[in-house]
Amino acid sequence: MSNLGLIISLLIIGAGLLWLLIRSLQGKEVERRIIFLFIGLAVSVPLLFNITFSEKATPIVKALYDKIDNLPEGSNILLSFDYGPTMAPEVQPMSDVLIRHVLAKNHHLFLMGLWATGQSLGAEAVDRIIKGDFPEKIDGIDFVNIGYKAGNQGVLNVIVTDFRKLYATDVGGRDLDSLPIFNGIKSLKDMDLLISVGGGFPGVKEWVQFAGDPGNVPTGGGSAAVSAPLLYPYYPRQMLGLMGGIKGAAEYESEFKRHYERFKDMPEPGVKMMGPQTLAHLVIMAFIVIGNLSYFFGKKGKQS
Amino acid sequence: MKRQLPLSLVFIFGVFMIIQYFVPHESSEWIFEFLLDWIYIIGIFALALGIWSLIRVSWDKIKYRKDNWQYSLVTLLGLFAMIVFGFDYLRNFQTAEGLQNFMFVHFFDYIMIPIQATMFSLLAFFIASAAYRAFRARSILASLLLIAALIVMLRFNPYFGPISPYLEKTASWLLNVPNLAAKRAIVIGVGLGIVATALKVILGIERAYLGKD
Amino acid sequence: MMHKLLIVMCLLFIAGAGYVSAEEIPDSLKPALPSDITIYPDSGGNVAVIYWFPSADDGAGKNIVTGYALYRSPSPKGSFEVIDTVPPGPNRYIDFLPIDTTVVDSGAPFSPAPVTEVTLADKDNDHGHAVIVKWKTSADDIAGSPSNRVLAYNVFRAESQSGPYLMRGQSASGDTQYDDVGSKEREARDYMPDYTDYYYIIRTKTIEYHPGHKDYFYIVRSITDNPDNYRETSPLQFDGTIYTDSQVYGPVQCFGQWFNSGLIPVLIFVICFTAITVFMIFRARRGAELFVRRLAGIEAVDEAIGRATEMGKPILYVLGLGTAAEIATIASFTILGRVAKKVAEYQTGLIVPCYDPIVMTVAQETVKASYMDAGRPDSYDENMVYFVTQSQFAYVAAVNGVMLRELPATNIYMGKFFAESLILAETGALAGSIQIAGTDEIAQIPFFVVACDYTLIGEELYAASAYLGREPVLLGSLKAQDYAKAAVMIIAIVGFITINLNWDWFVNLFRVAN
Amino acid sequence: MAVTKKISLLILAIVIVLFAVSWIAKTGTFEDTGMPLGLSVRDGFLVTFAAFLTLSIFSFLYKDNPYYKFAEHLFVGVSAAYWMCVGFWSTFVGNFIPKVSEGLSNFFEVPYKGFDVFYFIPLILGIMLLLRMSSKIGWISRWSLAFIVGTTAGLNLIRYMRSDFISQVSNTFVPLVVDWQGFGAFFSDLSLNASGQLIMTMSNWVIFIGVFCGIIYFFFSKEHSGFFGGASKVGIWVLMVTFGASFGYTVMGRVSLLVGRLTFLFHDWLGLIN
Repeated sequence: MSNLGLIISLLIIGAGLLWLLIRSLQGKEVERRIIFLFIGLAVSVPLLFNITFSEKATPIVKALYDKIDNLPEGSNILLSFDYGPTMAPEVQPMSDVLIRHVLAKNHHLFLMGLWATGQSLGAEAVDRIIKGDFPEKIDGIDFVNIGYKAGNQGVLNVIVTDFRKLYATDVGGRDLDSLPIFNGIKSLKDMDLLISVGGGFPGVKEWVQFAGDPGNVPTGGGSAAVSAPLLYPYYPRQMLGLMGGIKGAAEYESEFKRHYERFKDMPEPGVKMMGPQTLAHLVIMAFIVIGNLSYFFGKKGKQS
Repeated sequence: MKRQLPLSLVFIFGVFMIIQYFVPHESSEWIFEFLLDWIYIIGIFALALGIWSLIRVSWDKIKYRKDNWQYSLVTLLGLFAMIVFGFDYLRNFQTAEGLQNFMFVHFFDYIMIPIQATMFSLLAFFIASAAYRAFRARSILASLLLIAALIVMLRFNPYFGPISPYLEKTASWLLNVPNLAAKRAIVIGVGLGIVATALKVILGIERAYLGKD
Repeated sequence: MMHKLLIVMCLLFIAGAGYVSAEEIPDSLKPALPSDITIYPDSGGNVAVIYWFPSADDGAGKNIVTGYALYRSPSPKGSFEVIDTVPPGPNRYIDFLPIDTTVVDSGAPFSPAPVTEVTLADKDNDHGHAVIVKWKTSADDIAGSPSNRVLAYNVFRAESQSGPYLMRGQSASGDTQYDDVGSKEREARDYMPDYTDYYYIIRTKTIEYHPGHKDYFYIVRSITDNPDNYRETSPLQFDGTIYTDSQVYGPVQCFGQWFNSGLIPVLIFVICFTAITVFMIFRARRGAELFVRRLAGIEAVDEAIGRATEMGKPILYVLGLGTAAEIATIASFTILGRVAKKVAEYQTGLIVPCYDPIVMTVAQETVKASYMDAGRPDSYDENMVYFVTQSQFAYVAAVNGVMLRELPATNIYMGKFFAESLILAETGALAGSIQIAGTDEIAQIPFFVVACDYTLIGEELYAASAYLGREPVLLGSLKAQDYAKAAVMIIAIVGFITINLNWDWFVNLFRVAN
Repeated sequence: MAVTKKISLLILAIVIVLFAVSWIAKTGTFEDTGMPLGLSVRDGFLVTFAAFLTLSIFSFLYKDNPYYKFAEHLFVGVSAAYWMCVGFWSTFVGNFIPKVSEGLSNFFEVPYKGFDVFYFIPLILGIMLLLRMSSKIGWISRWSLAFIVGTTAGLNLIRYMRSDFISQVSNTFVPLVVDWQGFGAFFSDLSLNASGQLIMTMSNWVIFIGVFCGIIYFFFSKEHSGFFGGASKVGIWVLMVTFGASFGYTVMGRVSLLVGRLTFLFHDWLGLIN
């Protein structure tokens, strides 16, 4: 039903644009209200019909996805929440999909934060995602949240050699040694993958410089769009992969959904935001083309 | 009195503000903070003047039954209702709790916020119509504008963006390099223009803002 | 009929919404938390010392904090019990931990070397109330090494050699300096009076724990007169970190300076620029011929006023969102004066909706003066220049309304503009008006360039006022601006050569210290 | 004329009916969540009214109409009063009263901070400003204006001299050859990577020439001809490329604003999407 509505709407938009194109080939200008109408449609149709343009993961995102997917079951993956509430709308979708992916592959998930706000964001993610989608996963066996320690990259300097020098317990106050998940885990070097999601200082860059490089552990991340360009130079040699901005999150979400039948109904805030963006963008560019056509053909028409 | 005194006031305060910048000592800071505080307080009186102007213009419209005078009633109604709530007429006129008044908050949340956000979102429509109208290869300048805009838009389009890594590189180069150069040239010019105009104001050369008599 | 119904709807809203108030305490009325809470072990880990800075509402701000309550629990999710309440002010609390007989202190703990060679000095070029503390790092602090056991340095200060020492702040391992900046406000708890002796201790904090330490968790709560009105921290871990204190250093005093030597380059520029400007103005007064190139945007203004007269439609002049103090707005006043004079001469209409009440006042003066200059004081109407509202988008909504209802022949936007620039310019284009814009707000220039017929880019806005006036003094200052730009280009070329030759001294001339 | 009036009355009737339907429906939805009737009625109204105002503003895109006029005028009145109340309580009561009068401080329940005679100066200047309402002695208000303009002109002069001028000039000093290690190294590492030597060096050249030509474009006392004309032409080209790029870059963010607004309509009001 909703697919039918979607197809009809898209047909209307497409046919409308085509009609405008033909008109502009005859040198006629498009009225402003028609442009407004198209923008309104381009934004509301994807919202109403929940259009998810299946995003194709760019190599930099795919690299991160593949790494998590290809690691043998039961690998140790650490996810650091290096952001605060203001940045959350942009990067939270990344943490969400990463947590799902890691747990769906039955890896061990270690959560922490280099930002003080990261601890509660981590706890909130545990409540929302793990308790919701993975009720069978047990805190301390399949996943653990060790929380935040002050010291920025200084923390990394320490835990790259020994977790227990800084972390005695997890956020629940349980001794690390009493947690099965920490069996045989001494330092970051025992992790199979480090992921930092953030967008400021300290963030992905510090993880690469102070943990990934010295510990020789693959490191990946997710970052707000504004700071992503500063991280690209680290890819692919020092940084395995990166999700840049909401677009990166959307790509990852699509890639994940494509392979995991079970999660085809999971919320995908990244993809959802991209639908209207994509269509509106296309429509605006179509109008620029139409505008140029009507300019050139209009002129010719007058001359002849 | 009408013109010389204001001009000398401008000169004295202007020169003082320049000098105090170089004096980090507390006493200079103290006067500096005083002056800034005063400007805010005077601003409140000015706001009263503004509200008075709004009321008068609306009232004139109603009185002389100008076009759309009925809507001026809506303005006045909104204005007075909000003032009454802001001063919390029923309970505690004397404390700032007016700002937490239930109706004051709800007028803010359900009238101001929706309209404000909607006005802002009109930009999505206008940016499209402006692009349609203006991005045409009429001249070299217009073509440059068009091409740069298209490259950057393509880069940020989820579909076309990933087509080629060179598109991404070109777009970020455009945003980083020529952008930096142009902004710097503008900023240097604007900085100079501001300094020169401020100097003219302090020296009493630019005085249109004082009116005439 | 329809209008009345609309008004009724508005009334309905007010009446229908009811009058209910919430009883719980809003967040804005709650006291702020104390800051920089740190917990240290003492006596081999048997004592916890808790330091904190007072809450922003303690003796300042809302001034409602009547003290602090301390809670302790062996686990962060366990039941926290009050251990004590303490009066307001900067504080330190010593908590004797319950003796746990199962824990045996096993052997002498590692203790890091203390910091040495501590120097204390007043902070230069400031208003006083600050001391710079420098030290040589602990011998155990191997910066950059993963096996570094030193985590941070904590700086403590006291007003007498014997204490009490209060913690001022923290520097990371490897750091050798801490700027101890206090408040100059006498009422502030953080007040750091000038000309007072201060003594310092620097504590080297490690990542090691006392052997056999036991974790405890603390909650610190800001309390007020109202038992329901408080705010508390999340559980804070006390983990028995090992540290070493340096010896006591001092005394040192802080004081303010009368001249900021770091700003000498700025002073030189100000003097030079003023001299050039004054010189050029004098030359212009003596009748030197000064050429100014044409500015399309400004020449369009005259044309547009003529067009408006022909069409019998008014001119809309928008001064932007700047305050009267903004220089862009002041430049805009000069242009408005010129436009108003023409308008008065041609007997065209003029509409000036204002965002800022002081801007409205000044604009009224300016327009009135222009009408007098044009010899038509009787045509001036106070209601031509009016205040709308100080809310960005409400102002935009109103100006949009004016554009579509009055259909002005020309819209002129000069001054400071923000996100509304494109909304205004597109609505103006919709109404078919000729549009001339000018702003120094860089982010908005692209939108005006795209949507308006003429745009004054950045500095052109400032040049426009001189250009329009054609007074020699104003043109003189324009010439001075050009000389300054020429100087910039020469400096840039020299700077450019020197930086490529690695002569840093020239570049450093332009580095302005704080 | 009569026809258009009939049509607009018809539209009004439809709007009122839809408004009522939405109010009732929304009330029902809220009640389903377990809210008491009174509160449901109120919140149903509020959400409906917010949606009505949102649509009224959007209707402006078609053309000016009574609904837009209503929303616009209501918004102007409410927001003007809002800022006045905030200004009164935060600046006048919060900042001014505690420093001039103990009696008034007690009346407004703000802590009295001790009498400060200097705060009578802004009071006097403020009253002078209010004298504008009189046409006879309105000129006195210029004194207050002179104070404000003088103070801020001095402040701006120095601030812009430093931040916009001196620091921007010094930022233009960039090395024209980045990390030069001889031709061999240059050609062997040649790449189009943004961090490659060729691109870095080229970028520095573009920045330098761009700033240079941009400044020449802003020369006013020289005819744009000859070398000057050429350079200023390059300057305006660089400016235009920048404006285009900035415009293109903004499009994305603006679309998401509209997404936010439509989400309010579809989700919070109509409940069409979750």
